[in-house]
This record gives sequence, C-alpha cells and structure tokens, in this order.
Amino acid sequence: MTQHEPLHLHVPEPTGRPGRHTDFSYLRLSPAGAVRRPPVDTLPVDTSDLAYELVRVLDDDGAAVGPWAMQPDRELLRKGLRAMMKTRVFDARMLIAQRQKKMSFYMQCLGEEAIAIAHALALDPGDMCFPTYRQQGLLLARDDVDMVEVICQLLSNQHDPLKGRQLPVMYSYKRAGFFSISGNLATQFIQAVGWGMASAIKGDTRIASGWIGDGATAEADFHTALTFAHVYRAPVILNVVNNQWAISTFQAIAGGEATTFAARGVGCGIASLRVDGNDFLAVYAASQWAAERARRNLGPTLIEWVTYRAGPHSTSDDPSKYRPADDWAHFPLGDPIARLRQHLIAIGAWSEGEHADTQKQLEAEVAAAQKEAERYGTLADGNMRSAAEMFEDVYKDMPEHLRRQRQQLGV
Amino acid sequence: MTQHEPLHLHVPEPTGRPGRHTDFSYLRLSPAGAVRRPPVDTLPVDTSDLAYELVRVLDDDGAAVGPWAMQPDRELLRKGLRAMMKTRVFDARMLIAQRQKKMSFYMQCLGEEAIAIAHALALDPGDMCFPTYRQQGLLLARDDVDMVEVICQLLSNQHDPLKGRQLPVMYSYKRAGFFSISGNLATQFIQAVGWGMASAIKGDTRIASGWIGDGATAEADFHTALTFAHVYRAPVILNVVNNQWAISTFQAIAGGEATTFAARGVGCGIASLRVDGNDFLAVYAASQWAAERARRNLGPTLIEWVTYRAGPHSTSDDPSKYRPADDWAHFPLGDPIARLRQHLIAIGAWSEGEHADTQKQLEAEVAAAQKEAERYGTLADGNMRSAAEMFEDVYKDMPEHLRRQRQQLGV
Amino acid sequence: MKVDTETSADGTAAGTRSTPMTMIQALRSAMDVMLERDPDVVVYGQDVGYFGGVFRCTEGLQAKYGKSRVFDAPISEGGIVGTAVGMGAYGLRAVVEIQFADYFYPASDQIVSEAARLRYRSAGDFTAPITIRMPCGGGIYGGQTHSQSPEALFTHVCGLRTVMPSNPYDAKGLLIAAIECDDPVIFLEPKRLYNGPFDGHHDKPVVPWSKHPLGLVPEGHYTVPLESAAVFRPGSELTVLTYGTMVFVSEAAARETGIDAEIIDLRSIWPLDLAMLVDSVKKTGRCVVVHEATRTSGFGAELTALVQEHCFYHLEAPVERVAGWDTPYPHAQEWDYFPGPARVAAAFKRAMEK
Amino acid sequence: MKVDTETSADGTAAGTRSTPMTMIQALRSAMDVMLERDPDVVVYGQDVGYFGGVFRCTEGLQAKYGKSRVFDAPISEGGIVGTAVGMGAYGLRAVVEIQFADYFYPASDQIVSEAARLRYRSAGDFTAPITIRMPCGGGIYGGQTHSQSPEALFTHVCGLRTVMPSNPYDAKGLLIAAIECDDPVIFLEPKRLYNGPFDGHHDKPVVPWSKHPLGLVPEGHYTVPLESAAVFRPGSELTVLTYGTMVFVSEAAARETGIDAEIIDLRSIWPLDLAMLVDSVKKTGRCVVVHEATRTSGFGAELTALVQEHCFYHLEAPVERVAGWDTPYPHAQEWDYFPGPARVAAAFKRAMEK
Ligand SMILES: Cc1ncc(C[n+]2csc(CCOP(=O)(O)OP(=O)(O)O)c2C)c(N)n1
Ligand SMILES: Cc1ncc(C[n+]2csc(CCOP(=O)(O)OP(=O)(O)O)c2C)c(N)n1
Ligand SMILES: [Mg+2]
Ligand SMILES: [Mg+2]
Repeated sequence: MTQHEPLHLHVPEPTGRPGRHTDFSYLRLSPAGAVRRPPVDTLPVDTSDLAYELVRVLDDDGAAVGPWAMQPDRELLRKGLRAMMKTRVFDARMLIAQRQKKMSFYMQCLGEEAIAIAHALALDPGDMCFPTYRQQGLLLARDDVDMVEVICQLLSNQHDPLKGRQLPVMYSYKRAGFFSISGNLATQFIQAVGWGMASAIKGDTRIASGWIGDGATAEADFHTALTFAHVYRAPVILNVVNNQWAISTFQAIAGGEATTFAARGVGCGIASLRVDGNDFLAVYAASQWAAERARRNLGPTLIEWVTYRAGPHSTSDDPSKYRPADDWAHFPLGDPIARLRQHLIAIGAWSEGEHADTQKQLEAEVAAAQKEAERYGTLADGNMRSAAEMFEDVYKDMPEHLRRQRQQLGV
Repeated sequence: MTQHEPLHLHVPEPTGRPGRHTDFSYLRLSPAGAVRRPPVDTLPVDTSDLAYELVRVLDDDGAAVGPWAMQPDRELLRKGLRAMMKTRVFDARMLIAQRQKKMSFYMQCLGEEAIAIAHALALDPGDMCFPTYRQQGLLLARDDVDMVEVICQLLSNQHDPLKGRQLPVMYSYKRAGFFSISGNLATQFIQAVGWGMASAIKGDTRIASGWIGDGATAEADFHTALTFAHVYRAPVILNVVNNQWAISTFQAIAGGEATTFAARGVGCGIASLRVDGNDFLAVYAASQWAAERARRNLGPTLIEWVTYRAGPHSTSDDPSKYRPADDWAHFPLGDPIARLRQHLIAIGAWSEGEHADTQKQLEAEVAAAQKEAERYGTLADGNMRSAAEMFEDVYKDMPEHLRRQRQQLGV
Repeated sequence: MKVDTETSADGTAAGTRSTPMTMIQALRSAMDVMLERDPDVVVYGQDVGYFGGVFRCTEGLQAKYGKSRVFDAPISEGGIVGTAVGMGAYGLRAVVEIQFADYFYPASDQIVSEAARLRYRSAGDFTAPITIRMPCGGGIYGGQTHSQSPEALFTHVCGLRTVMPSNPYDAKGLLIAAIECDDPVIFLEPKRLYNGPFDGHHDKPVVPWSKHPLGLVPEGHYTVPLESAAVFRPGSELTVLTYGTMVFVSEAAARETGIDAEIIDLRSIWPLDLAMLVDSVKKTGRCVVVHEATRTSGFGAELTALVQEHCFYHLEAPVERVAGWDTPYPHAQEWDYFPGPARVAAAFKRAMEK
Repeated sequence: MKVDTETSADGTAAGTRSTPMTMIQALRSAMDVMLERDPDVVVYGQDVGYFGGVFRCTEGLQAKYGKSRVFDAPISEGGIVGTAVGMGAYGLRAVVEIQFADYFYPASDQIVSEAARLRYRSAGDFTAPITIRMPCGGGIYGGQTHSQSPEALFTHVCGLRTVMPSNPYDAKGLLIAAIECDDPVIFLEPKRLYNGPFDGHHDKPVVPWSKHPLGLVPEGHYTVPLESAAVFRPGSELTVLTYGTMVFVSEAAARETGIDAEIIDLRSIWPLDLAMLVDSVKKTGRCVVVHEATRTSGFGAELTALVQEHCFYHLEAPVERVAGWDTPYPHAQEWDYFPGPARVAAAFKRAMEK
C-alpha cells in the first residue's frame, strides 16, 4: 500500500470574476467553415468529433463559408434579422415595464436571439417546441402570434390568456407549437421526447424540439430525455443552450469543464453537434440537419448551442456580483444581430438605412402593442382576471370541494 | 416542405427469445491483450477509444497477455479463485434455503463473481463500497465478515444484525466498507460520490466505489453521480455492471444499443473503461488503475463491466419466459471461475485436485455456517427479533408518538 | 347484487357476459378493452411489454396490440411519467406502470409539478390525461421498499385524482374510468388483493376471487364512476371509512366483534364522495378510519378532519384511526406492522365504549 | 421576555451579545457558528458559494471558510441531497439548500427512501445527519413554482424531522439544533418573513425585524430545542395552532376580532410538542388550525385529527381549518389565495359562535 497525498476537493471556478477579466480560451472554437457536415443518416457514434468542434458558417468578415453554408433564401434571412431585432426591442421595453412595476418579473434573451429564431424558421408548421423561459424568440419569430396577447400575459391582466396564473414569460401557445413553460427546470426536455414518441406511435410526420439550459442539464430529466430519445429513436431535437451561466454559477459547475454538453449526447448514442449559437446561418443549417434526421426517422439529435447570457439572469438578478461587468463585450462569438446584419449587408440584402428604419418601426410596433395591452390592465393597477377563475382548470370538471372553497371565498 | 414517410417507433429487441438463440455479435469484443493501458493521469477525453473497446487479459488458453497483464501475486489469485468458488457455493445453498421457505427471497450473482471479488481485492482497507444487491462478492471476499452473521440476515432471525427490517441480501457492513443496500435502484451511486467528496473535503486518502446495474443506469441518480463526480473530481470508482439484463428487459432497453455504458462516462468528462467482467485479471487490473487515479486526486473513473446474469433476476423471477434457456452457455466471455482456474493451472498455481478439495471444503464451510445460523431461527419458524424493535432507529431518540404506538401494540 | 347496480349509466356493460376474474385479470381486461376501443391509448412501463409485467397485469397485450402500443420502458420512473405527459400534450392517453408504488419518488416532480399542474398553468391549453398504475401495500414479505401505501401524498397535490379499488369488479370499472378521464389519475392496486380478498388473517388459507361475488366481472366496457364510494357492508352502529385491502380487514373485524359496522369503501380517495361518508356518520354517530399507510398525515387525518367538520354534532365518540405504525414497513415483523383485524376490532370497541 | 426563556439548557448563549438581525442574518449566523465550531459541517447548494445564495443566506461564508466547506452545486436537487447522504455516511454534517421548496421534488427519492430510512434499514450502522434548508411560502408574487409550502408531505415520512421558524431568534436556534441533530431535518424558511414579520396585510408597509423583539438574536451558539412549541400569544378563548408566516397573520386576526386567542407556534412541525397543544385546547375548548399550504391532506388535517383524538370531550365547536385553497398558487390572484387575516378572523368567529 503506497503512501498517498491527502485528497482535496476540486471546485471549478470561472476565469473571470468582478474586477478580473474572463479568459475565454476555455471555450474551444473552430474557425468558420472548418467543421465537416456529415450526411443526415450518419451513425451517432460517428459524430463524436462534431461534439467537440464548433460548427460555424459566418467568418469574421460576414462571409458564409464551409460545408454548413447552405445559402437559405434572402427573404428568410431578412425575416430572421427582423425577428431578432424585434425580440431585442421587445425585451428592452418589457424590462422597463417591469421596472415600472407593471409586471412582477421579466427574463430577457439578450445575446441569444439567433438560436430560437433561426431554429423556429427551420421547423415546419405543426412541430412542437418544449422551450425554457429564454426562447421567446420561438414565438416572436412567428407572424401568427399576437404581440398584444403576449404582453397581456406579462402584465397578468384581464386579457392574459393564462388567466393570471403564471409568472410573466411562462407562455403557452399550443397553436403556435409552443409548450406551456414550467417553473421547474428541465421537466420539458423529457416531455418533448414523449411528444416525439407519440408522433412516431401515430405514424405522424411532425417532430418535437426540446430546450434546456447548460445549468439545467444537471437535472435528472436531461439524462432521462437522452435515454428515452436514444432507446426509442424518437423524432426530437434536443437543444442545449450553453450561455455559460446559470444564475451565478459558471457552466463548469454544471459539468462543462474539459468536456462539452454535446459530448454527452454521443455517449448516449445520439448524433450530436456543437454549434456557434450566435451565427444565424449555422443555427439554421444545424437545425435543418437535425430536423431532417428526425423527420426521416433517423432518431434524435442533440445540439449544444454555444452562446452567452448577455444580461442578468432575470429582473431579480445582479450579475455584477459574480462576473465582470463587461464580459459580453469580450465574448469571442460576438453579437448575433450584428453578425447577421454584416452578412446581409455584405451580400447586398440589407443596408444600414434599412436597419435603422426597421429598428424604428419595430420600436413603434412594440410600443403600440404595449399600449394596447395596458388598456386591459397591468399588475400595478390590479385590473386582472377574477379570483373565481382561480378554481377553474385544476380538474376538467370542478369537484365539489373546489366549488365549496370558491363559495367560501365569496366570488 | 418535402413529403416524408410516416414516422414509426423503434422498440429495441434482443436477438434471442425463448426458442430462438441469441446472436451475441451485438457485443463488441476486443481480443485479449489488444487494448492499450494509458497512464493513470491520462485525460478523460483521451479514454474515448477505451470506452468502446474491451479490456481483456486472459486469452482462450488461459494465458495473461497484453498491457493490462500485471501479474498480481499468486496468493492473491488463489484467494480470488477461492472467494469466487465460495460465493457460488454460498449462492447455491441459499437458493435451496429460500425454496425451503427459510428465507423470503434471495438473489444470486452466478456468472458475475469475478467483478466484485477482484475489485474488493484491489481496494484498500477503509475504502467504502456502495453496492447493489448483486455484489455479495465484496463481502464474501473478506476474511473479517462472519458468514454466520450474513446468513442470519438472510434468515431474518434473532441474530439478524439488521433486526429483521430488511429483505434478505440487503446487507449493511460499515466496518467492512459495505454501505447499506437500498431497495430503490441507483440511489447509492450518487451517495458514493458524496462519500468520496467528503473524503476529499477532509483531506483523507480513502476512496469510494459505487455500483449500479445496466438497467438502473436509466435512473436519474446515475446521471447525477456522473455530473457531481466530474464537477468535483471526486475520488470514486463508478462501476456499471452490464450483465445484459434488467429483470426481463435486455440492455438495449436501458440504452445499450449501438453505444456502451462506458461511453456515457467519457461524454461527462470522466475517464472510462469497458472491461471483460468475467476475466479476473482484467477486473483486478482495471480496478487498480481506477483506484490509483482516485487516490492520486486525478478524479473519478467509470468502468463498464461486461458480463452475463447467468441465473434468474431473483427467486421471484423465471427467465425462461423471456430469454433462451441456455443463453449463458453461449455467452462469449465464459465463466469467470473456469477461466481463472484454467489460468492458475496453466501457471502451475492450482490443480484439479486442489480445486475439487477446495470445493468440498467450501461446501462444508457454508453448510456449517448455515447450520449454526439456523439455530438462531429462520423466517419459517418465526424465531425473530421482537416487534418492539420495530419502533427503534426511526429516529436517534424515540419520539413520544412512537412510544405511544409501541405501547398500543402492547410489546 | 352490487355488480349490477354499479354498471355505469351509459349501460355499455349490459348485455356483455360476466366471467370470474382475479384482480390482475380484471385490470388486464380494462387495458385490453381500452386499447381496443381507443387507438390513442398506449401502455408501457418496466417489464410490461414482452414479459407482461412482474405481476403479469399486461400479459399478452403486446402480442395483441403490437410494440408501439404496449412496450417496455427503461428503469426510470421519471422518464416514464415525463414521456406520458408529453404524449398527453400530443393527444395520446398513456397508461403507465410504476413497478411498485415505493418507486414513484423519482417521478414525483413529473407527477406533482407537471401532470397535476399542466391544465391549470396553461389555462387548459395542454392537458395530461394519463393514468399511473402502481401496486401498493404490504402483506407479501416485500420489506420496506415493496410495501408502501403512499396515497396520502397524492391527495395533497391538487389536480391529481387518486383511486384504489378493493375488488376485481371495481378494479376494471375504475381503471376504464381513469383511462377515459381527462385528469391525471394515480391508480393504486393493493397487491395483496391481486389474487383473492384478504381479510388480514395471514395464517389462514387464501380464498380466491372466483369464490367472491365481486370477482364476477363483465367482459366488455363499463365504468365505475370516479368520486363515487360504495357501501361495502351496510350497518347501523358505526361507520368505517376505508379502501383497498383494509375493506376486507374491516369486514373481518365487524364479523369478529359482532359490531354492526357500516363499511364504506371510498374507491376514489380524492376527490371523494363526501356526501356518502357524511350521511353514514350522521346515521351511526361513530366513525373509525382505517388504512394501511403510516398514520401521521396519512389520508386518515384528512378523513378525520372532514368527519369532525361535517358531523361534529352527531359524533358520540372521537373518530378512531387505525393505520400502519409510523415506521418503515419492516420485513420480518410484517404481521406486527400490518393493521390486522385485531387492531381494527380494538378500535371498533373503543369507538363503541365511549 | 421570550428570547431569554428560550435560551438552551446548556446556556451557551448566556453571556454572548444579542444584535438585531433579519431572519436571513440569523440563518447565516447559525451556519457561521456551526462552520466555526464543527469542522465536519459543510454548506452547499445552487448559487450558495461565491454568490451567497439567491436570498443571500450564505453570503460571505465561502470567503470565510473556503471552497471545500461552502460551495456551489450543480442544478440537481437529487444530487445535492444524494451527496449529502453519502457525506453523512462518511461522517460529515451537510447543510444543503434547495433554492425554493417548490423544487424539492427531484430530491424526493433521496429524502424519503434514503435520508429518512438509512438509520432504520441499517439498524444504526449508517445515519444521515443532514439539514435541508428550503425557502417556502408565498406572498412575493412568485407564482405557483416559487410559493409552495410542502411541509405536510414531509410529515407523512417517518424518520424525517420538519421544522419551520417564524422569527429570527427561533430561526437561528432551530437551525443550530437541526444541524446538531443526528436525524435528517427539513428546515423550511417562510421567505415572506426573511426581512420582517408579515401579518398578511400586503397593502400596508412592512415593519422590519429590527423593530420586533424576536429580531434580537444572540451572536453566539444557542439552540431552540426541536419538538418544542411556543406560546406566541397567550389567550383564553380559543387556541390557534399554526407556524411560519401564519403566526403573524393569526395575531393580526386576534387583534382585529378582539378574540382572546392563544396562538401556539409549533416551530417543530413533526415530531411535535403535543402536550402543549393539548393543554391549550383543553383550556380553551376551541381550536383553529391555520397554514398556508393547500387544505386537503395538509398538516392541518393531522392537527385536527390529533386535537379531536386528545381533546374530544373538551371541544365546544368543530376544529376549524384555514388554509390555502386546493389550487396551485396563482400569480396575479396571490392575495385571493393567501389565507390572510380576514379569512383567519372569519374562522375565529365561526369557532366562537358555535
Ligand atoms: C428544479 C429547479 N431548480 C432550481 C430552479 C431555480 N433556477 C431557475 S433558473 C436557474 C438557472 C438555470 O440556468 P440554465 O439552465 O443555464 O438556463 P439559463 O438561465 O442560463 O438560460 C435556476 C437555478 C428551478 N427553476 N427549478
Ligand atoms: C426505483 C426502482 N425502480 C424499479 C425497481 C424494480 N427493480 C428491481 S431490480 C430491477 C432490475 C435492475 O436491473 P439492473 O440494474 O440491470 O441490475 P441487475 O439486476 O441486472 O443486477 C428492477 C426494475 C427498483 N428496485 N427500484
Ligand atoms: Mg445557462
Ligand atoms: Mg443488469
């Protein structure tokens, strides 16, 4: 028996903290265009390299390069840019409304807009997303979702489609392929797999898309989703948004140190990609690849989207307590809106003027929607759904004991 | 939008079923001696190949070959063979006792003896195992565990150290480094990590060894254990015993199709090996390698032990309902006892005669222990711990309500 | 006879033949009927596919309906319920098995935070019409992890329905009602009753269901409505509120004490048939609540509270509770733990004395 | 004054200075004291390390005791409790935080099947002396997943201790007692009380703890013993059994109705101080049970059952329960859900009328 040194506990730390810059070299990057694009019927085990590389299309000059550069049509790209800008404008206004106490809470997706929006545009009607609270882009990318109604949810007012029951941002839009958001992390990831299994059981052609954050991958339902998706070859895209942070904890606390979240997929027998989440073209191409695999019954794909949570976790958070204040400015993958704009201008599909006009127009659009929504009430003015509705929808039909309780409340 | 074929659900099936032989080519094997042995300070990500290969030492002729052949001393090997034989004899007798209703239930480890026993011999005193119900070898490999007492637990009698509270086989032996077995699958795997973290926190040199079956890897605690072990670089060995079956379901239902359980470790950033579990020398060598990594603070190692559950799941199970009756006879990795015996005879450290004598002696030893144990009662004769003890150990000190209940029972 | 009066309002069982069935057969028949009638019904869980379940409740169903309707699942209760919720969102009705009720805990987040809350939080946009079957209860030397009765935990979770049949007839009718129900239903099966009514006298030979009138089960479709209790044994001196195995134990206690107890089998534990309970207690003025689960914060606490709230001025004596002790279910001392006829009889006597 | 009488028998607090503290500060002080005194104490959970917890309860502790004593954990409640059980088996005392009580469900298997059962199933060979802290309760517009009070579920699990303080003094003394206790303790912290006593009048300005006598907390080591309740307000007409936030709501109701209610703060929910409860109800003959958790199978059911069992012949009126409605905790209608002073007052009046 050899003598050993005393053991000690390793507790991972980010390289940067307030007052000390982050050294982003911990992020393994690949040059734009450098990563291969296998056929969609590749074997999961053969995606092993892709789980450690980084699929990128847009290079530093805004050119689309390499095997994942698929040249989606210009209208789609313009639509995507507009939706990203709309989302950012929307977030900014809602943050102000929250500070004005018109709503109790808000969560923005600043810096992560490309992921949800390019992904939404790569899906088909009827597909179902199981999002987290940071995929408002899935809704705002669509023309069939009324922004006024969305804001009414945030304001918990008379027209809140969720009857005031949910925290702001916990939307539910079945008709827009957007599953009801849960406050409990990760639960939707395995539900997405179940939805995909159901589609396969019924011989349907619709697919599911599940979402989770880097931090929440430590929850059981992440593992469960990978296991069930693999076992039954479910038609599902398993999206992991690695924005480097989970409230105050760095992605290494979730298990990102010296490995990737995509690598977990490969281990479970799932085709996996690691993709630049701030590169609209890469997101669109990878989402299409995964959707095609699912729809051709080739099974699930796990995609780790590498991005950065540019803002606070939520309106209850103050990131200056745990990370450098200007961290995002140094993040090597940049700003998704700036990058797509640069590309579109480079290919002559956009201009600085059009950008400024669009920005103005979107600001007006969001302001108008907010104004209309506020007519139906805000949390501050107490103009909300009646207390009697509190007792509905617990069950399909209200049991006697809830009737009695409603009566007792006198509503 | 292209037209797609209807989706369908993939439900994995074993190649064999009652009346139809198993095609074991689904098991990827490597020749003995073919797999490299990296230094113990290898990076987890660099063990990726090892998670798909199969570490083997004993070749078909019983020779120890390749980089993992470490020539442990002959006494240790003889001890190992004897312990394996003892375990098999013990299991056989306890099965009979169960059929005689002297105990309510039993679980054998037929065909898997090498794993627990070689592993136990590779650990140091003070290390702590967190076993499943199929690692009785960890106890029977030790000289300091009284077989009579072990049998008293099985018989739920007066001398049952667990006071009759636990199903047979759910032992607890803190002083022998054997954690209390839980009826709930997988829970011990993360507890092992916690124990290892505690050892690291205290600057100790003792390590933990957690155990789980292929089927139970689908439970949350498997994932949780990998995550925490990786994040904190816990000094723990994470053993996955892939005996191909989980009650009636084949390992593909647990997620073994077209991947390995070892590969899950690599994805999580954990050094991982896939090892022939029926090869005593391979088990010993791999266990030593992993123990050394843990003790040198290099972090966890996941080992998938490939073996075969030769008997029924438990005394409540009838495997002829779901798999070919003679499946084990065709399992390509053979019988661990026969293989070590062949090796020891080949190197002149054992003989047929010695084998027969040992067998007889062990049978007598177990029979004598059983006889003594039965003097303290069996489940059938109702000679058991008093009902009053039922109220103890719920809390450290008995609260008033339990005192009242004990009184009500009148004991 | 009870069977006839229980036939559901839509009368679909009328005209179908009745056959003697064990509870296992009755449950299998319920799933068979529903798989046949509704293409959106799927059945899965650990060992339920090829093998037909460790208690054989799904035997033959995979062969009959194919692997995409009846299949084996990984050992992950959380995954089983989580996928069922997702399937519910799609439009299927999943009927899943938790191998033993003792193993539902890894699924508790999906049950409590998801299945139970989905309709409410989405204001009806999504629902989880799932049925979660779990064998429960002791009496088979299963030790502390094969004997639990966790029903009380589910009754504290709004949005769930919790059901426990005590006989084959109710088992089939309630399981069909559960599968057809648009709310998530926790369906607890007292495994000690799978093969015959069990009155708690473990040392006496077991009577099979074929010898009991409630073992006669219609072959076709019928329901026993949720939220309806049954008077299992009418009586005038004392009301017993119970369910599952303890229905028969209570009957034995009534027989042995000669006390004319009215035994009410809740069948639906929550939401429940309060009117029947209250009427009975008002009539008898005495009440004993009996369950196998541990006593503290067991469902007996809620029943006791409800009775004293609704019948306070009719009660002649405190409501008595008979329950499992507040310890884990021990293995060897199983029959000291199990609240058998003697303990129930003693409570009857206490309730009558006062 | 209450603070003095509560000082633990060993008198360690005697002589140490008292300071005004919020409940957050008091909890932090308890952990600080125990990290200092006992090298086997470790503290971890989501965001509790560098950042100091989303409610700041562990602020500064990592800097003081180092990263191997106070650290951040992955977002896995099951892993947090599972490692704590393993650490307990090694010999440490882990104090872990579940960020919101609403998120304990993924840890329920480790809590119920492991921590609570380990001593019993191993006949004392291994134990799990862990403390699981969880902020609970509503009143902060947290919606249905940041407002739950799941205490009743824990009380049904034998082997667990469940505790809920209502003020800084008790919070520190109880947390130290919990950490020193060799049993697993669920330590619920009513987050609405973190910064000041809250009487349910959400439209009135909040009074800080510095203005309340129970906000005066000794700096050193002391304990408030487990299983001991406190008479929060003596009275003669009616007994109120309650804990956490509802202590202050009940006090407001007493003030506003003028009913001389004796308010008992359970502090230890289970196992509890039954004698104090029973004595009070026998004295007043009337009882109202108040909690924020949903009503059905809430801990109020057990309290009601205990009271009617032990005080039946002293009760002049049925025990009244005031609780959260049996719905999820809604976001916008939070104050219609919260059982505020008006609802409690109405119950007082009902109890007095009969
Ligand atoms: C089960 C559960 N545990 C804890 C929380 C509290 N919580 C809310 S968000 C969050 C961080 C999630 O981080 P990540 O998954 O990386 O997503 P991101 O916020 O970065 O998008 C935590 C811990 C929760 N909502 N649910
Ligand atoms: C949480 C939980 N779910 C289900 C079971 C029932 N069960 C006991 S053993 C077993 C199969 C385990 O298979 P595996 O992990 O491969 O171990 P093996 O029996 O092959 O050694 C099952 C499903 C359980 N004990 N605990
Ligand atoms: Mg994140
Ligand atoms: Mg197995």
